[in-house]
Amino acid sequence: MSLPENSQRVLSYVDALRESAELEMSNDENVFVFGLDVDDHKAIQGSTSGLVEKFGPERVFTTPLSEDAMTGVAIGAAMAGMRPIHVHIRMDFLMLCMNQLINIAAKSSYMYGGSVKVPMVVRSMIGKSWGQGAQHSQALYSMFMHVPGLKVIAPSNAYDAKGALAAAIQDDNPVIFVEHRLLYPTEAYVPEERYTIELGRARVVRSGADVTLVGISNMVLECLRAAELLEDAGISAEVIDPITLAPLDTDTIVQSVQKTKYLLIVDNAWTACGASAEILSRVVETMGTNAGADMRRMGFAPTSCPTTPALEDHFYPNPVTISKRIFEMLRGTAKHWEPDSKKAELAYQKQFKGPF
Amino acid sequence: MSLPENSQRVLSYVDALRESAELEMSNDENVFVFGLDVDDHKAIQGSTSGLVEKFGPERVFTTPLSEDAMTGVAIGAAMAGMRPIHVHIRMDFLMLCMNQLINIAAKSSYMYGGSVKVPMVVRSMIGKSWGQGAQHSQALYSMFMHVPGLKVIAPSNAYDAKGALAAAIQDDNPVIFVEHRLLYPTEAYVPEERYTIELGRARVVRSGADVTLVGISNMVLECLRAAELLEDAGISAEVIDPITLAPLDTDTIVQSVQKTKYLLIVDNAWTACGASAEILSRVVETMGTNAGADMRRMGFAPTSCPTTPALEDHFYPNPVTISKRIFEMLRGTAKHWEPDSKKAELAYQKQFKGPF
Amino acid sequence: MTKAISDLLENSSRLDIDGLLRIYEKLLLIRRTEEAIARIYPSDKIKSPVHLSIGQEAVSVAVCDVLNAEDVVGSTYRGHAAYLANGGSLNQMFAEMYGKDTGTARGKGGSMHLVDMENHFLGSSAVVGTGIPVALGYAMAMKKLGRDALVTCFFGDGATEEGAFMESLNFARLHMIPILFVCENNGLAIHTKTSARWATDKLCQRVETYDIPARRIENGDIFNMRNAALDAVSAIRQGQGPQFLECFTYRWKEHVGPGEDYNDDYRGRDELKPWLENDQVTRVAKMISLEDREAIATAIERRLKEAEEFAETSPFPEPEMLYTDVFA
Amino acid sequence: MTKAISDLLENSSRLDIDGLLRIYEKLLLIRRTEEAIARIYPSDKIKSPVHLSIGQEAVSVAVCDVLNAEDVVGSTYRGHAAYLANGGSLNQMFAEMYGKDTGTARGKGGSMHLVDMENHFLGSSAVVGTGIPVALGYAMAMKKLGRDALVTCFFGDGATEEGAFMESLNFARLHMIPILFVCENNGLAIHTKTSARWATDKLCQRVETYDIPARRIENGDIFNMRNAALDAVSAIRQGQGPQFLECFTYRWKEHVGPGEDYNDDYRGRDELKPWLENDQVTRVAKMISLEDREAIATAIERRLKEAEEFAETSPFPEPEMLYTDVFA
Ligand SMILES: Cc1ncc(C[n+]2csc(CCOP(=O)(O)OP(=O)(O)O)c2C)c(N)n1
Ligand SMILES: Cc1ncc(C[n+]2csc(CCOP(=O)(O)OP(=O)(O)O)c2C)c(N)n1
Ligand SMILES: [Mg+2]
Ligand SMILES: [Mg+2]
Repeated sequence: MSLPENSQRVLSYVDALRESAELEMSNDENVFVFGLDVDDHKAIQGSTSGLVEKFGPERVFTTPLSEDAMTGVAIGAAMAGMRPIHVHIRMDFLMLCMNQLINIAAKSSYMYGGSVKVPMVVRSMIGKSWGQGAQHSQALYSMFMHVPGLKVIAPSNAYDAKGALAAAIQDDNPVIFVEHRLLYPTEAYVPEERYTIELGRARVVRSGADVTLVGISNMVLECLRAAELLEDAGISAEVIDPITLAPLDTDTIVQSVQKTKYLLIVDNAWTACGASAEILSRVVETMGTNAGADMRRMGFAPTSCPTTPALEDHFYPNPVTISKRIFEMLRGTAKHWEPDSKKAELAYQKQFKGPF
Repeated sequence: MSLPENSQRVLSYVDALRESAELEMSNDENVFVFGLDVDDHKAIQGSTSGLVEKFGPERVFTTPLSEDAMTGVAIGAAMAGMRPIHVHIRMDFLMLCMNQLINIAAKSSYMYGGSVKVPMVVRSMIGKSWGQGAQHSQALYSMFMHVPGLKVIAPSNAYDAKGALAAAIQDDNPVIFVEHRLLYPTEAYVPEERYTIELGRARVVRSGADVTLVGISNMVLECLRAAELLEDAGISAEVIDPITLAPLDTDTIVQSVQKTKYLLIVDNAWTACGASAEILSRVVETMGTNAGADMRRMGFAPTSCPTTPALEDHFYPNPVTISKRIFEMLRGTAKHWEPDSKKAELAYQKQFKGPF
Repeated sequence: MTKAISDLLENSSRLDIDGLLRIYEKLLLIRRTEEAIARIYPSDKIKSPVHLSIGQEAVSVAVCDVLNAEDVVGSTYRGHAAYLANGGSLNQMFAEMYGKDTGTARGKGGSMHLVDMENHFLGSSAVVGTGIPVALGYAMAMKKLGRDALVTCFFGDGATEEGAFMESLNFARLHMIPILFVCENNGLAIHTKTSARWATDKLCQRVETYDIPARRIENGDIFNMRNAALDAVSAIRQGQGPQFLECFTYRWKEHVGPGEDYNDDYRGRDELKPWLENDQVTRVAKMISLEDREAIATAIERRLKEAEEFAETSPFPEPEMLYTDVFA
Repeated sequence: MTKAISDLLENSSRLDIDGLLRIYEKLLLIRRTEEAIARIYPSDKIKSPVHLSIGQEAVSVAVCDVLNAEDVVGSTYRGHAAYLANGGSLNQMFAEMYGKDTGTARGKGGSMHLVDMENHFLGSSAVVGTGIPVALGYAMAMKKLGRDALVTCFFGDGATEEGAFMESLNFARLHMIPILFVCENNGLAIHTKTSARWATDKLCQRVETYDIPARRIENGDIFNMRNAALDAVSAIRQGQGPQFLECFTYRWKEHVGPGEDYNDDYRGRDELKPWLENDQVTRVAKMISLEDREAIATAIERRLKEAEEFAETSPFPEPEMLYTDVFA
């Protein structure tokens, strides 16, 4: 499943989110958008802009700072047949509504014997850089992957963002929708019409022969950049984007690892009990004893996120650290290799500059 | 590190918890115990019984139903130099205070540059059986393992329960302390004096040659029972109890797997992004390419927990399903093997009978 | 005109004999159901925690009596009374407690998670307070969808201590959501009295600071509660937004399970006494003819017998059902 | 005696010229610090979000002025004013914003997580409302440890919407905890006005239903706020339990960052006008001699210059420091 280019139009991730919500709201009047500040002039970095003007304050509205109860409100409205999109400007704030998400949303269909549906979308953004620090930079999706009854999606490009958001809205289950802030300005070819992408289907975003790189969310881009650097070392990297984290498409990854015999999962989160642990475990379980593959994980440093750039720079995997890790896996630690520093600089993502 | 028997006294898990709290409270007047119903006549199934009588209501007190704020209160008191033990009768209720645990407790030492300590213990119980259902049976420790700054302990026997609780109380960090309800009546040799066990150190609870079984919390017992059943099939199982889930003692497990070449992690929780995923991933990463070992996970069914015994019985791993899985791993699916049904029945844990 | 007489007039002007019979039938149904469960429980046929409503029947019956068929009810793990007052199926309720496939949640929910969406009874939750914002969201949807329905949400005194309760009050009034909050204040959360959990008992005053009209009914009188509910419900239907009732009541049995626990050290039988004397089932019984009473009782015994048989003879869910309904 | 005169008398009876100078010094320090940050910010030397307190200085200064050295202060991500009013180190604060090893949190916290435990300033949190129960726990510990200290906890109007706030009020009064709650009501949460978030503005009445004395000071007058704080603090010291102040104030700058945003569509400059005219820094300046004013100003400019230099010249933390302090 490669990224289609059969559209002439280039659109940014943030506009894809906006457009997807607009199209789904036009199509189904039960869809509504709410959450802190969705209707102000900043419009969640633009991702909800124009919606209140088009659909009015009954369908696009802010809330008090009451994440816990507001999540219950979303659940109740969903049970009544509506399709709420509940927006949080930081994923960290979902910790305030874990009870409703884990104990009610995830369980209602099951606990009430299938007599209840909870079609809701919880959008939240992962922050990064500019000293956002320990409480504004977490990517806590593995907590949701852990719990049956929730779907989790983390698209890495505008095309998938639009299609996945539409699929999430149309889905009859609670969906945790994760957006990395640094992806917002990134562009892709995006058709103008409504479409969905299939949830639970990974995408090979770059073919390669020597190593399989699985990137999550923003780390897909970092992996692509690392893959470019690795060309200089004669290493051909395949890059896979799971897109949906729950349910997870293990097969696409396993097929690639069977070919390359090397797997590095690069997560935009901590590795302990993270998405990367789940992916690695599944590949091992699927491939069985004689996999003979080398499999590793990279993610946040096992620390809270510091604000100072002097440390923050070392907190995240980046194209250089990713490509060096791959080189070590494939060629051993005896040889030392550094990616070309000019190229590396180009590869590094543009720094996003606050304030936000 | 095997279980010491140099004590003549046999004590139940629940009494070990109680005794440990009592000894630590006697030793350090900054230790206090609070949480819903810690001071009523049921005393959290007996685990806090006698404490209010001995230490008075200033040091042992119930709270309003306000898990979120009460967790903040524990954190604040800990920052001021006290050592709160905050008790929750169900681990599921921790979802109400995730914000304080994840965004404040886990991060304070780091986020405030080491100028703050948060020495607190969060005790919580995992429920099981008697139709406790979806919201009273979750074991959500992997969420805490995911986040740097928290320690997580899940002792499986009375000796470790006493020593680990003391260690947790004396630790200068927030510790999530997990107790399976079905372990409460189980007994072990427990010294009368104060002692701690070393956090971050696993224990080989049964030596074996053919397969490594890692059990977590109550699943240690199920693994031991499965190991007995497997003797009939001529399979010698080594059983390891990590005790501390964060930080995790990978080495002890790896050593065993290097010997047995088979690893089954049996968790008392969901496998997706669970403790079992982390353990499997670490073993793979440590052993590298040529591990050649077969590694698998078992845990809760990937569903919410149903109340009816007709389904609940299939939700949990048990000695029969564990031993059969091992047999399959070692001998292949071609041969069919069932543990002796009489023995299996004996092996099954005594059913715990509600109401609670 | 004395207050007693005016109350009486008001009662009678609002409730005819049919109403009285209807109320008595509900009261007795709940009472007898809970007694049946307490009787059956030691047999271990019900393998799941039960939180009985005995003693608290009048609150649910009074409030549900003034609701329309389209209205929606949300309740708690102590939800038998509300479920039955709202017209839930006795057979399915018993089957659910027995863990049978024919139960309200096909055996997956048990007593704590009764549900009856056809009858507009929201599934209840065993995590205290969590049903409140969910009911609120349902009510918000009723308003947005232009449905002529309101939501009544029952919860205990303990639930009011959870932050989500206050968050819900604020949002309810801010958006003028058609919801009736009913606090069943039985003075206890498990074994802990309100005095050990509440800084003050000014709950209604607190609710009023959100401009949500609040009334406290302390005497357990089913007609007082019904009248208060009637006023509240008509205010809601007139678009006046959320309303609040705090109804004092008393839990006769232990917190969970079929027994009594007056010998445990947190309360004595003296506390029960006034509530026993004030028992609304007995009181309303006296207001109707012996004939009616017997007819109602006979019908209820028959229904209970049927329900027990239905539960006994229904099949357990097949093992494959473990994996169904994780997703809708 | 007119109210104005009695107020004046009351003010003067409580605050001498030294006090006035002390207050002016704090006000100006905060004002000039925030202006310096706004000036420096475009240089990108401060690579972290800043929530400036300009316009809101008087609340922190008034309250902190009546506290003892042993007392403890908790604040929010908009905490520069409270941090400085409580006597925090300007050098360390600047170093922290510059991400330097010499900062309050060794560069790991930034502006949103200022901390100064030696000075009893609790680390602040960027998750709204979360500091309230933490401050409460600290205050509970003070009482349990028999320390003669109270805790003052500052938070915004938005924080009062979080459930933890009400949970904290209840617990504070239930346990008679020595804490002063101070709500800095600037009428805004980011760009959303209170009217779009609050069902009513009866916050103080709500707090009073917990039997927590509450006072609202609407006029931004630093002496009124100081007097109210003085009363509240002495009540707390007399063991009367928690007290509450709601102080109206106004945020002059954008929510986060150094700019103004009166051309964005959520508020106009007309809203600012009365607050500008009522500026307490200017007002208090007029109450003291030109000489004192200049001396204070000169000293502050020198301190600011020093702090900037200190921050500039301090080293960044070494990369290994990424891994320190995860655990204590
Ligand atoms: C969030 C949460 N905390 C604690 C519990 C444990 N618990 C179960 S019932 C109960 C008491 C609730 O009291 P109340 O709301 O007054 O309801 P009642 O049982 O009196 O009907 C408690 C504390 C729970 N189920 N959920
Ligand atoms: C729990 C939480 N929800 C949302 C946010 C995003 N946010 C940051 S500041 C803010 C407004 C807070 O308003 P208030 O408490 O009045 O403080 P002020 O900024 O006005 O000083 C919001 C909503 C947050 N940081 N934390
Ligand atoms: Mg109660
Ligand atoms: Mg504000």
